[in-house]
Amino acid sequence: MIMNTVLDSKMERTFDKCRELLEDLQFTAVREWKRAQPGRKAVAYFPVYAPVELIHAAGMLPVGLSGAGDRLDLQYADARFGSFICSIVKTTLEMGMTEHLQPFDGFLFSSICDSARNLCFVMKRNFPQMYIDFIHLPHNPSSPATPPFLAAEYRRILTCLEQLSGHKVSDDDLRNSISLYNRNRALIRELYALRATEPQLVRAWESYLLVRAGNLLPVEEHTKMLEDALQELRTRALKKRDSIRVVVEGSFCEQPPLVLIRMVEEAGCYIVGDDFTLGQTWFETDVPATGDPILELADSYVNRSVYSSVRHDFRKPRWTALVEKVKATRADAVLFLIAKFCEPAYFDYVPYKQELERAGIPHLQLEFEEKLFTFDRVRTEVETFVESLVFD
Amino acid sequence: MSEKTEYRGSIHQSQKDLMLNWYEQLDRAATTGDPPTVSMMISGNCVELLEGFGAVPLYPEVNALQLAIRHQSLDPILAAEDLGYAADNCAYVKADIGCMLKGITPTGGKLPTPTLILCNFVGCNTYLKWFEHTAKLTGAPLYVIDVPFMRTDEPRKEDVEYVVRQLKETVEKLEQLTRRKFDYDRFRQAVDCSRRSEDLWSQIKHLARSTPSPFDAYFDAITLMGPLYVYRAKPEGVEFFETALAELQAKRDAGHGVYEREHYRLVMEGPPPYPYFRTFRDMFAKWQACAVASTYSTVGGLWEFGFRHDPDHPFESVALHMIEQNVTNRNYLQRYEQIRRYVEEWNADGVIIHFVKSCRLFSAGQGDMRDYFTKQLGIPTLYIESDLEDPRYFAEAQTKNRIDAFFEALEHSKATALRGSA
Amino acid sequence: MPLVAGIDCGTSFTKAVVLLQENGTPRVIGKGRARSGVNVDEAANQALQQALNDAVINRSSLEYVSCTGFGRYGVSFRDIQVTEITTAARGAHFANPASTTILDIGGQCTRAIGITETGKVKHFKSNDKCAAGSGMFIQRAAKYLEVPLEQVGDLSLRASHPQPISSVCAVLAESEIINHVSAGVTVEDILRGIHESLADRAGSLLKRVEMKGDLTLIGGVAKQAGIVKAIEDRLKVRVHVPKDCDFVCALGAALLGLKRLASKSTVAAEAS
Amino acid sequence: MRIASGVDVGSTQTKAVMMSDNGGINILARALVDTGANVQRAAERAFDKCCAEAGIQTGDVGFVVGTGYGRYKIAFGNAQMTEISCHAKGAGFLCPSTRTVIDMGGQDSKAISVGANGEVLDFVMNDKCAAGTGRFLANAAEVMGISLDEIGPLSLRGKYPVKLATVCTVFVESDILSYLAQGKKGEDILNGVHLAIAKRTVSLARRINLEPEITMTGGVARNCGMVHALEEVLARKLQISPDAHFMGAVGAALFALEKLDQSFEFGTWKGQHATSGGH
Ligand SMILES: Nc1ncnc2c1ncn2[C@@H]1O[C@H](COP(=O)(O)OP(=O)(O)O)[C@@H](O)[C@H]1O
Ligand SMILES: Nc1ncnc2c1ncn2[C@@H]1O[C@H](COP(=O)(O)OP(=O)(O)O)[C@@H](O)[C@H]1O
Ligand code: SF4
Ligand code: SF4
Ligand code: SF4
Repeated sequence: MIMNTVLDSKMERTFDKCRELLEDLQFTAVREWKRAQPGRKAVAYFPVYAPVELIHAAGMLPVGLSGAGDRLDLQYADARFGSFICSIVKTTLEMGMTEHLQPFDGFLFSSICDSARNLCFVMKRNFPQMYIDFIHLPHNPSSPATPPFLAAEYRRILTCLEQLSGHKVSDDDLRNSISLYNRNRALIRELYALRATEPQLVRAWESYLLVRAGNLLPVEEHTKMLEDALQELRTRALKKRDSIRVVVEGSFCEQPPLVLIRMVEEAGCYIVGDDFTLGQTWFETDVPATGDPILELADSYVNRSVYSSVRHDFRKPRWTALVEKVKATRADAVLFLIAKFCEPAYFDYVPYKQELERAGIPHLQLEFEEKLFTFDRVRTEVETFVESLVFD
Repeated sequence: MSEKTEYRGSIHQSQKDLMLNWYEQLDRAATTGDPPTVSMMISGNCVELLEGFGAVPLYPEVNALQLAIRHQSLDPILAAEDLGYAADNCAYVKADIGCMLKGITPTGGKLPTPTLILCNFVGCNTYLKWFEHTAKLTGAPLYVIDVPFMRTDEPRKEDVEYVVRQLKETVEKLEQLTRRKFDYDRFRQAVDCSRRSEDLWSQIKHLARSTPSPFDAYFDAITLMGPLYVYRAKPEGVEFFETALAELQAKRDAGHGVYEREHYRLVMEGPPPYPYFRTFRDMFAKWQACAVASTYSTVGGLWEFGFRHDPDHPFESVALHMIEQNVTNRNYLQRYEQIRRYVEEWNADGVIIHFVKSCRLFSAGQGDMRDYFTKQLGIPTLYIESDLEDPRYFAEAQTKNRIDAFFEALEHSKATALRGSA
Repeated sequence: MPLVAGIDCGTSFTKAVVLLQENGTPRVIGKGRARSGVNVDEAANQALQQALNDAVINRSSLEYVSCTGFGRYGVSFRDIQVTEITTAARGAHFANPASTTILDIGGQCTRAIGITETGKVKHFKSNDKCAAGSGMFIQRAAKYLEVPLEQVGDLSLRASHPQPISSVCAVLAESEIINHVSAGVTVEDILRGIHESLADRAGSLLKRVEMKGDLTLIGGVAKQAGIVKAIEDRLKVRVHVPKDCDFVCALGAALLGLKRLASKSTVAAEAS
Repeated sequence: MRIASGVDVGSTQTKAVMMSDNGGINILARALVDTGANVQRAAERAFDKCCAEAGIQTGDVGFVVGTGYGRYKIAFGNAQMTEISCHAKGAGFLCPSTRTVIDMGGQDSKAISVGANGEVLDFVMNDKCAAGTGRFLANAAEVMGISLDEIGPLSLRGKYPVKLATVCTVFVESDILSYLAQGKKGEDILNGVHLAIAKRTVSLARRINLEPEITMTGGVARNCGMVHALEEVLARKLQISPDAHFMGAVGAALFALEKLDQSFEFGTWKGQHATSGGH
């Protein structure tokens, strides 16, 4: 595989920093943030659709946790969650049991799936000193009662967060947080757009690192990082490779190992679209920073959030959205990268597959676990898939 | 096994008759389009609302369950897996979808395409997928009642309002689809019937507090659960539960238990392995172990702790029932508490946790539950794994080994305690 | 007249073919085989040399070498590497253009592949890392039963009351085999039982690739007539075994080599 | 003097133990035979050998409890118990402080969590895949051309354990052969083999609560290489009784003694067990 040898050293440093952040199970960055601002707190959230704006507005640091990869041996969690449960649930609990979650004062879960939900309450029993809460994200977007219900739910959470931080949140605080995150998400959308148009300029694993860093950094800092990176990336002089263009679907929650993402690319794919932690954008467009901010946030989840297997909108099926995404990114194929035992992703594979076949879009299904470390088999499968598309 | 493990009274016959009658109505609906049918989940079902339209509930779970008990679930499961469903998807869904693909019904009768697919989402995210996929397959209209999960100790005012609002939208939807006017009085009467059925059901469950228990609150309770979901809102249902109570009360008063000598009293957590229902039951019968309470018998409603539907607040009480009063929509810690109360108030010796691979709602985290009961409360607890629908996950020898080892230990510690006190 | 080689570096054996294209028709003119062993490069060299000797040509006249199989990246003198799934599809399609489903049973891995009418891979499913259902299992059983590998197929054909193997693990299955032996079951019936359990496992893989029409069976195990019969009986499908069934991947690699060569020369022609 | 016996019919080896209770409980004799294809014969041979060893007549034995996977095939047994209960019971008797038992036998391994009276609190086992069992080690010994007794000591000498790509008992052979061909030392290969199994076993055992005072039982406990590898992975010392291999049989014999003890007549003992023998 031809790797570009003259990589901008500044870019390289940014990627290294991101990788360090993501691999650091001690959450040194979070600890330092707290040390630098005594009295302020950090609240973790389970991968997607968390109302980070609420945490931010309450003056705390929102941190997205996406498992522990292969960096933690399971000692306790296996006995609690047993077979047939995805890894992220177990590694998250394991982090708690091994004191890795110490820097966090709270933890938010939401109604994405049954395993994650039960995890919330198991955590509650095992870590009574932590504020742990569960957000009921609604599954009936068609009722006019839904946005007000979610707004009430957000207000309930906000009251708890205010108690935790000791900071009363005003509407202006919220609007300010919404604007900051809007800007951040807009940059990420820009990054994804760049990948779709000039895939040689930014590899998927690089973009992944940049985006995932946003889970762990204060939004202001991350926005700056993205701004700089976007500027640098555009000036890269890299040649187009002879690769097929694929959209990756199915890794919205548990994350594939970084090496696996690289391997997919090296086997001959440009990943022009993906759902790694839903690209951290969560909304298709900006959340209006006017009016009643809580209601706007709620309305945005109900009416403007990006599709995924853990969000149900019967007005526009996910499978239609996937086909549209393939067309919009001019992808040749879809690669289902599904976390082992992720039931929502398993279920959706069927209608996705049916619709892709109807639209004549080839696809390949792969399974991974975050602790995976040998990739020979996956590699053979991806290579075969690429070969079946390029050789005639 | 010569052990008589099952009580057979007149309630078993009337239960059969009731369920047969239900299947006949479904069959009629399939051929003539009348009565209207609404498919719905057992957990958090709102049959009372259907009464307002003279509509009949269609429970896909009951079909899946029947298939498994009749050892017919593997074929439809495989058919669904051929379509692309994973080995690790809930087999209830696979069996149901497989049936649809192959046109199978467990009773041989016909099943109608429902007038409305009403996804009463309570707790189980898989329901959403299930109904969404069924709607895609059949083209039937779909409406989701989003029921907020019990994330706080009490249901919130907003939760109830939200559900009531959606119930009313369901009424509108059904009025359009059935071209019938919603009969509010009939709805209220249905709610009142439910209240009475529930009261009787609750009394039945409390009979199991006697030693010996007159029935098995896991294996026998399942027989009584069909009428509870299909008929509780009808006078026939009330009548059925009156007979059942009288019969079991008489048995209790005569001091008759499930076994000649009831050696162990258990609380069961998790659904049973339907494909091996009999075999599984015998594994406990061998030890004369009787279930005095079970969480599975509360998937459709949790009435033994006092909740009743309320004809004075019909919509609100239906909403409350959906939110708060079924085990699937209650959080894990509430389930721990429920089991703890069973152990104490129903005077049990141990807890059996049956991990079913299909159902994350029930099973994800049951290891923590075991930890809580053994470590925190010091209650003997057995953890076994299989499945409620997929026969491939039942390892008979291993399960038997575990159960035997559990009772061997229980017997041993009982004996030691006895010797100590002598 | 382009001359190319295809080398399949399998887990048990390394197989090489030399292919000559005359008037647009490719033809195998030499074959070679070597034990894979530890050194992939060495085994590939050996197999290739054998094939060249077989074809009576010089190494220097080869224009292109494509490699496949699990050791494909280990061959230093390759021009291109392609996965064994792609090459199995190409080779099987060449051998039997009418069939769109392929089953490859090798030493450590069993694969089902669904292909298009032109020989492109559409779906595939493999089971590896577990010996149950692989050629290695048969090799060991043969050793136990003291039957030469070459005779396994014929013996199994002669079974009258096949004894099913219920264990899903090759090792535990061996205990079952011992029990059968001591219960007086014939070697023929045991071998057929093994072939049937292999056939059943293959069946579940084949379902995943939407099997249609006849099946092309390739890989070393295809040499055993008993497995062919077992698959036909159990899965109710007609099985076609190409001549030189274990060289199919090597052939497929060589065919793809020809293609690359052709496209390179057109590029060269356009450039000049 | 009351005499009772326990017979553990394992998949690989059959163990019999004779015990007496004379105020104090003593082991009178032990016997070990290969199970082979005829399970019933193996049980008889082990039992007879054990009687001979103890110098008693079969008629002197008051009660026989059978255990192990072939327990229902023991024609002369008075009762059967699961090997899980027996290993726990035996370990509780010989190593009273034990709270966890790791049993590695010929074709399966299990981990048992044990209470203060030697009762089973919880257990896990692998019995569908032979990866990481005694059989695996026996295969490895065969491929290396050495005896079972030698692999342990040899593996202890390894300093640079190799990494195995697979723990499948069948494929491990080719792995070992290729390492041998690469000129790796036998001790390093074996060291790697033992470590790989130890990791697998520990990850299985972690499904129960691995509490300190871990006792290892089963035939593989005789393999010092495996003991060492387990200790390394667990970062903890293991208790190994000299009777580790006989632990199941010891437990069964203890149960048999208790059944002899009339004052211990309780509950379902007789009715249940005597009739369930026909399964
Ligand atoms: N002459 C033969 N007769 C019967 N079976 C054979 C013969 N040669 C090889 N086999 C079978 O084929 C298997 C090897 O198949 P092969 O396709 O060469 O595997 P790989 O490509 O993985 O090296 C062996 O395990 C054995 O079971
Ligand atoms: N002397 C020995 N040294 C090392 N390992 C031994 C020895 N004797 C037996 N073993 C190991 O013990 C295994 C048999 O253990 P055992 O507990 O008897 O199994 P089972 O109860 O399943 O028959 C053998 O597979 C072997 O690996
Ligand atoms: S990976 Fe899938 S199953 Fe696991 S927590 Fe996330 S959404 Fe749930
Ligand atoms: S996951 Fe459980 S509750 Fe949900 S449909 Fe399946 S069996 Fe029912
Ligand atoms: S089941 Fe048997 S053959 Fe398969 S990996 Fe395990 S030991 Fe190997």
